[in-house]
Amino acid sequence: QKTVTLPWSGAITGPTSDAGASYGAGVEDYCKYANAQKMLPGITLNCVTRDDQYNNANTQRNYEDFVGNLNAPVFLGYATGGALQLKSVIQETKIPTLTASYHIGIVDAPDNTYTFLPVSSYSENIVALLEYVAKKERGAKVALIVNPSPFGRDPVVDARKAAERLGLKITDVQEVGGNNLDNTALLKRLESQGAKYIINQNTAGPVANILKDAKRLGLLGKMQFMGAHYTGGEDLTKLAGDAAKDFIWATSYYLYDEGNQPGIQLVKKIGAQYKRGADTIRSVHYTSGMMAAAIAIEAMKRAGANPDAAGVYRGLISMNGSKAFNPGFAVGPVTFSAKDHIGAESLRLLQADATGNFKAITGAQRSAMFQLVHPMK
Amino acid sequence: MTLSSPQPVPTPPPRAAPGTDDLTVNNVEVVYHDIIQVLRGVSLTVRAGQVTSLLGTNGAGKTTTLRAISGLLKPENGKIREGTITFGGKTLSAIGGTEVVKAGVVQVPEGRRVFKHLSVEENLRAGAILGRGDWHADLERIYTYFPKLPALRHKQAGYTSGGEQQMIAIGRALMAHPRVLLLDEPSLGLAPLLVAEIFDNVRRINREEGLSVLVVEQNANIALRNSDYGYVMENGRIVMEGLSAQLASNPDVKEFYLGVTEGGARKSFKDVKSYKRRKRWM
Amino acid sequence: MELLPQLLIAGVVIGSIYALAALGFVLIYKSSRVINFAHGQIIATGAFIAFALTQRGVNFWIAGLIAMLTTFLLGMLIERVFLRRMVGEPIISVIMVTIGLSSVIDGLLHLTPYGAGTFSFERPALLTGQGIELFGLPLSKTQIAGVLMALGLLGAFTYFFNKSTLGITMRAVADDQMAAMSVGTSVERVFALAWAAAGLTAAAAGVILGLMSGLTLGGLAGIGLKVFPVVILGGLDSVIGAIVGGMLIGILENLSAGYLDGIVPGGGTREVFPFIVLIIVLLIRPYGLFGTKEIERV
Amino acid sequence: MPASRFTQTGNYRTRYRQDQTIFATYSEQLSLIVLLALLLLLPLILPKTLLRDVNMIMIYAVAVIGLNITTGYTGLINIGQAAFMGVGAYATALAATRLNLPFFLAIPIGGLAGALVGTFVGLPSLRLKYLYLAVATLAFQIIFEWGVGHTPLLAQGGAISLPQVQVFGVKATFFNHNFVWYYLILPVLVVMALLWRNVLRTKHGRSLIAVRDNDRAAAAMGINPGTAKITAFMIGSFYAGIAGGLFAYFQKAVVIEDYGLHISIQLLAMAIVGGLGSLPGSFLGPLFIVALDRVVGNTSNWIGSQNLFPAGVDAATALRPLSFGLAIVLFLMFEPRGLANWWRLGRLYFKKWPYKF
Amino acid sequence: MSQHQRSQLEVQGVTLTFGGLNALTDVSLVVPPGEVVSIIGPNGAGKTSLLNCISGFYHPTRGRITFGAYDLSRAAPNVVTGYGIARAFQNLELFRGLSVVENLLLARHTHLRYGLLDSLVFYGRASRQEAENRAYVERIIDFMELEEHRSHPVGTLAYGIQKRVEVARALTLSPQLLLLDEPMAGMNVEEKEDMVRFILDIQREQGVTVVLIEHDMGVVMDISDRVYVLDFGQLIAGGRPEEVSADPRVIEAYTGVAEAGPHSAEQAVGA
Ligand SMILES: Nc1ncnc2c1ncn2[C@@H]1O[C@H](COP(=O)(O)OP(=O)(O)OP(=O)(O)O)[C@@H](O)[C@H]1O
Ligand SMILES: Nc1ncnc2c1ncn2[C@@H]1O[C@H](COP(=O)(O)OP(=O)(O)OP(=O)(O)O)[C@@H](O)[C@H]1O
Ligand SMILES: CC(C)C[C@H](N)C(=O)O
Ligand SMILES: [Mg+2]
Ligand SMILES: [Mg+2]
Repeated sequence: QKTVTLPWSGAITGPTSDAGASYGAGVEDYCKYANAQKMLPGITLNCVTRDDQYNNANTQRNYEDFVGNLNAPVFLGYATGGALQLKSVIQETKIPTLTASYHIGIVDAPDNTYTFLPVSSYSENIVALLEYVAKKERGAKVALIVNPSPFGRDPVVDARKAAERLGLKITDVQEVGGNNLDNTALLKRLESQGAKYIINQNTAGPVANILKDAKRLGLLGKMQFMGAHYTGGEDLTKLAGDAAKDFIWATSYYLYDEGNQPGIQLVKKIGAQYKRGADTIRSVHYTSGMMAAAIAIEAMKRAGANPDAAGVYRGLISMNGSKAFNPGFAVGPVTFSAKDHIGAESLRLLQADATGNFKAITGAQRSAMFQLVHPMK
Repeated sequence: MTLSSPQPVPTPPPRAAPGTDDLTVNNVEVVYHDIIQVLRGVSLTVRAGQVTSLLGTNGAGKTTTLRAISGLLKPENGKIREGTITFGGKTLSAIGGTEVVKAGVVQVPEGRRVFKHLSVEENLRAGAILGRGDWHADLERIYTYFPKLPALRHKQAGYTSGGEQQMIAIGRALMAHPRVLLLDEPSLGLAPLLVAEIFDNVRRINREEGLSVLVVEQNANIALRNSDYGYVMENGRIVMEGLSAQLASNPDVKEFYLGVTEGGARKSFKDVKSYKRRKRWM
Repeated sequence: MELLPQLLIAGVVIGSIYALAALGFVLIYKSSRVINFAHGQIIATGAFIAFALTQRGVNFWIAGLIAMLTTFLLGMLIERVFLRRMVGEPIISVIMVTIGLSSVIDGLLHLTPYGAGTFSFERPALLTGQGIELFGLPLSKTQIAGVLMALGLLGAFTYFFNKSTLGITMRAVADDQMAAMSVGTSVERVFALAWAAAGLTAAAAGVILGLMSGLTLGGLAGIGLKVFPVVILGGLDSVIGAIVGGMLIGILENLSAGYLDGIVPGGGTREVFPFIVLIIVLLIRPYGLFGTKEIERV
Repeated sequence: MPASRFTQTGNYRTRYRQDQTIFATYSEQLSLIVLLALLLLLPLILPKTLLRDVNMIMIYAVAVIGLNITTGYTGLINIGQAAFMGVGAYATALAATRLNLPFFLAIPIGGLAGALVGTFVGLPSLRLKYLYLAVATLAFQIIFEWGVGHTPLLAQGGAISLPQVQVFGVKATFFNHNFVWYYLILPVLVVMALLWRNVLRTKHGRSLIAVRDNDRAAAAMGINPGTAKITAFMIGSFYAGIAGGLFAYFQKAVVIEDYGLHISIQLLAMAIVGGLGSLPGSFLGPLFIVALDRVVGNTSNWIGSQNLFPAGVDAATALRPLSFGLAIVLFLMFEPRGLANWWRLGRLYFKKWPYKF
Repeated sequence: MSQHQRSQLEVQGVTLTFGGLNALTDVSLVVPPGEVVSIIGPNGAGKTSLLNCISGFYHPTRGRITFGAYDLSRAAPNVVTGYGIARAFQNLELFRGLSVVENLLLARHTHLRYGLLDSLVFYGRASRQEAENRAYVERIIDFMELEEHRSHPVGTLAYGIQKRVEVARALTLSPQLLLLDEPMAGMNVEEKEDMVRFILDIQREQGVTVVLIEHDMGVVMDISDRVYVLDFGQLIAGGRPEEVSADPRVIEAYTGVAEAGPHSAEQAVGA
């Protein structure tokens, strides 16, 4: 029996830990589950989830420990900053890496041979939303509101390119971070520009505040608010309450309420088995964590008896065509190749109803435009 | 110079046994920071209704004595290690500064320390013990003693002159209706006319209100002239005491504190005793 | 062109919340020359206490009052346990204690169910429904209540410091602790009272903020930092300054979001613009708009 | 001169020049040599991950010396030291990637950039005092973060990767990274510390302390308080810039999060726990805070895995702010002079050994 | 200490206004080199303000102050110090946390002529000059009889001792002109005698010019070569001590009694 380390480093505590804790739990639980199921014959996984408090230096320290001391053949990461900072090291050490951040820069050149995104990028989320807008209303005016950080700014370039091709007009790009207590000025200005679609790349908190102010200002009917993966879900409804109504959300994952999906059934089963709280199990981040772990373990499985880094890498890039991997957590299969480093590119748009439940308004789809504006080498 | 020299300490004149309204300091020792001993067994009495003066060289421990009485040692990291201080049946050395003021003993600190950013009137009001008495009436009372102050009532105290600040400081202390007033060098930095005026006022308050006063002074002349009884302190010890008039005629006090020669003539500063020192200046 | 008046009004609304939050800073500074970095955390504590109570069925208003009372006591306790020993230490040490405290309270709140995640108040009947409209700008009842509450408390404290004996005593203590002790003021009690009053206003600010933007630890505690430019602009020891500073920062933020953001690529100028104005104002008036100038006579 | 210069218990110096020496007795000189030898051998003894922590501690120590120069010695409260580090880091990154300069030139450029910006940011200190100045530095921190985010040249805060370095033919790889950088950081730290130690015993060092204690009196001594304050900012942010340059290489890439407000606060905490205005404190503070972080990190991992607390109660997250906060608060309450004071008392004890007093 | 070319201090028509209040009104006076010149007057008369104008802490609203070839009217305090003018403050402006030695070392700042780079390496110039200055400071400590206090933090010293440190520190600047603001406040007669002796020694042996503000008329009359009297910001008298003390305006505004020779009423002990 061989022991192989499956490591994750992320924000169990500190900033964004509300997402990170669930994500880490998903990684850990799925890893344990894989051991219990003897998914990897002859191999016991050493499931290590370590807190980095959303601090890059800690992420690096964990990485050095995982790769330098524990000989991990794969690295599961978390934040945008940590992943970007690690790129050259990942390239040097040739360790396949999957992060919770779906920042497209992580898989862009240079130093991108071993970096992978489990699901479609933030940029792709946004472009898909733009496509939706273009279909609904030709020449519509759109505004972007993004988080003041690399995480938030990431999709702006691609969004501008896509909007141009789609014949949409981006009237404004605004940075809004946490503690945005009052968004009157922002919304009033967007209104005066005639922006009808407001696309957010942010975390749920700032978006919720914007929605509440929009509701008070009577703008909810006039403007359609939308957002990428980390803007929506239960976090948003909890915060924004009825102001979240009609919010359109782009994500690649299935939601807890879709109990008929095998992935969600697995989430429920594993969650119950490892005694997670209801909030954790319901969280889309728990599902995402499982997804990352599942991809890594599948790649190990494909590497055979000796899942070293090179083997895992080969396992990952073999996931395409008939050998695509479909764990059922996301709406489409995970496909990787030497060129394609984005896993489940399929995504859906969902819209919140009056009770705050998100219901799919599109089927699983890929953004055609995204491939045009951001061709992957 | 030390006075604890061969010079015999004159026997204090007979005084009546201390009454309860006398403030008595009994064999007090004070240390700062647990190591620097400053007072080495100080005993003195402030008679009810009298003005008592305390003289001494720089660093003798006069201020420290007042702090010990008023409970203000603690903020300076000082402690009474030995001895007691009593007044009106209360042991002041065992209670905090706030209680000492309530017991009727109030100190006017060295260098006046008015509240610079407060107006003159606010300075006085800050002296009133919370929830006691009518501060309006007290204000008027203070203004009768210091008739210069009403005109300044709205001026920021930080911009008043030295003499005015001394009046504010004394007035502020009087707002608490003390029975013993502790004055630390009230003449410090004051022009001669004002020194006289301040002491006249102190004397007047002492007479009119029966207020006891313990005054620390470097200006021995005016202090001895305006007090009933006096102590001289050196190096943390009381080295001499007596009725003020007696002290004033003591030859040592005359030479070192009053600057008068044996013959009674004032020595000139011009021909000071350079002989006492080695000159090593360059 | 009705954008400008709308921006101004919105600025005043948010500004009065800033002012209310700033009031707690000023109260403490005014009596003890301590800058309290933990104020945001006390605000959060107050808000969560009120929230926890409403969760258990307590009426919103009563919950708010109890929260204010609790933070009143909490302020007193903090002073007693942590700050009292620091009297006479250098200012930077005292500041650092409050930074440490902010961290400690953060940790303690994480030990409650409210540390992570987001919550919102069940709005009381009085505050639901249509508010008013000014220059075409709808204002919710919560916002109006916030402004009234802020102005009321600020007015009360202005009066208190200028007219009441206790208020004067508190200023005296800030001016010269030793001299205040010499006239029998219990400096300890004054400090405790200042902290308690700050705690009380913090809970008020916390509840209003919670109503307006939901309850997250980060968001509520973050106000502690936001309020910094407010108090400095107004002058650290001035209640009036807190009001004016709060309003100014609120308005500046809105003006920059309303006009500058359209010009600067990427926008987000509201985060920095107030700070830039702040520095310019300070260079002209080094003690803020209403702060007391140190009297320096050599 | 006493018989033995090893166990000198009093001051037997006969010339003022001897009073200037830093390491006066043989025993002090000896222990210094032993210490240096130990430091040189340390990487051979230490496990790899700990070596990384030591490197971090040393980089922070450089920044904390700088912070002490402004805040500890000159009394100008600086809540923006991390931003000065950031200036150094970005300058170093640009020098290394755009100008293709080697690290031994790129890092000093970081220092100079820090000094330049620091001098500029220090200008308000000519007029502002105490907290008003503190807020000016806070404003700089915020403007810096915002500015980086709006500058495409700086990747808007995203990563700028630094090239691998090569020293005497040895290439720094993933596996010897900490090892190589240890021998690069250590001499920088030692030199930076000694330089400041020198300044401290001269008029320049004294004039900073004078300005802190009483700037009016300092002016009466012929010291220009403005110049002194600006100088303090300049030197202090030079140190920060060097630390930032080192950090950039050490982290292999520059991203904005590494230079945020919370890092500034953490640096302040290090300076205070170590002992404000103390050189040994500048080492002990980072050592303590990093060590605390490690211990707490492990403990909270353990707590998190134990399910000791009811759901919703995040004890693991709670632990770190709790311990960090308590450490600062307790230090300030019970040892306001910081670890440096323990250091001093410890040395005193050994100096006088075997006599207790 | 070298004998510089000896400069005369001239105050010409100086007016100083604080928001409407005239602290000084059209004050003109001269301080010839080598003399002891006293300035007296009631509290709040503007004596300290005048000193502040000379030493650069305040700048006159109108008028001019010159010291030899230097114009002091707009100069900053540190610049004025560089011209050889030293000052002891009325309200103790010491470095309270530093020891007596350190306080005095600071006063040597302008006499140490090495750059920041010398400081960084601390070799050669910096090291040598530091040692020389240390020796200088020790001589002053000796002269001012501060040996027993030399390494105490000045903040803990008794008021009177602090005053002496204040004077010692001014002296350490090796000035041509020494401005002393009530250096004897809070001292008894014997201590005042000591201080007088220090001042006279400085003046006689160094040729240092002394401007003295003092309320003790005994001291002022005995040691001054020249006395100026300020009242409400105006110069009301000036001249030799015995002239001034006989001036009725001075008596009315300040002393209250005629300074009739060595026996002043002030000095007489009433029982
Ligand atoms: N806070 C303190 N810490 C340490 N020592 C102190 C402190 N306060 C006073 N001392 C010391 O105590 C001694 C007596 O000081 P004190 O102030 O009582 O003298 P004093 O008689 O009032 O002198 P002066 O006339 O100069 O005011 C001095 O040697 C002084 O250095
Ligand atoms: N910085 C200042 N701002 C406003 N007014 C001032 C300032 N400095 C001094 N004054 C005012 O100028 C006048 C003269 O004060 P100054 O201190 O010069 O008097 P002085 O003659 O030295 O008195 P003393 O003998 O008490 O020291 C006073 O009315 C004082 O209030
Ligand atoms: C929760 C996250 C992985 C997203 C995060 N804001 C980031 O750094 O990109
Ligand atoms: Mg005294
Ligand atoms: Mg004066």
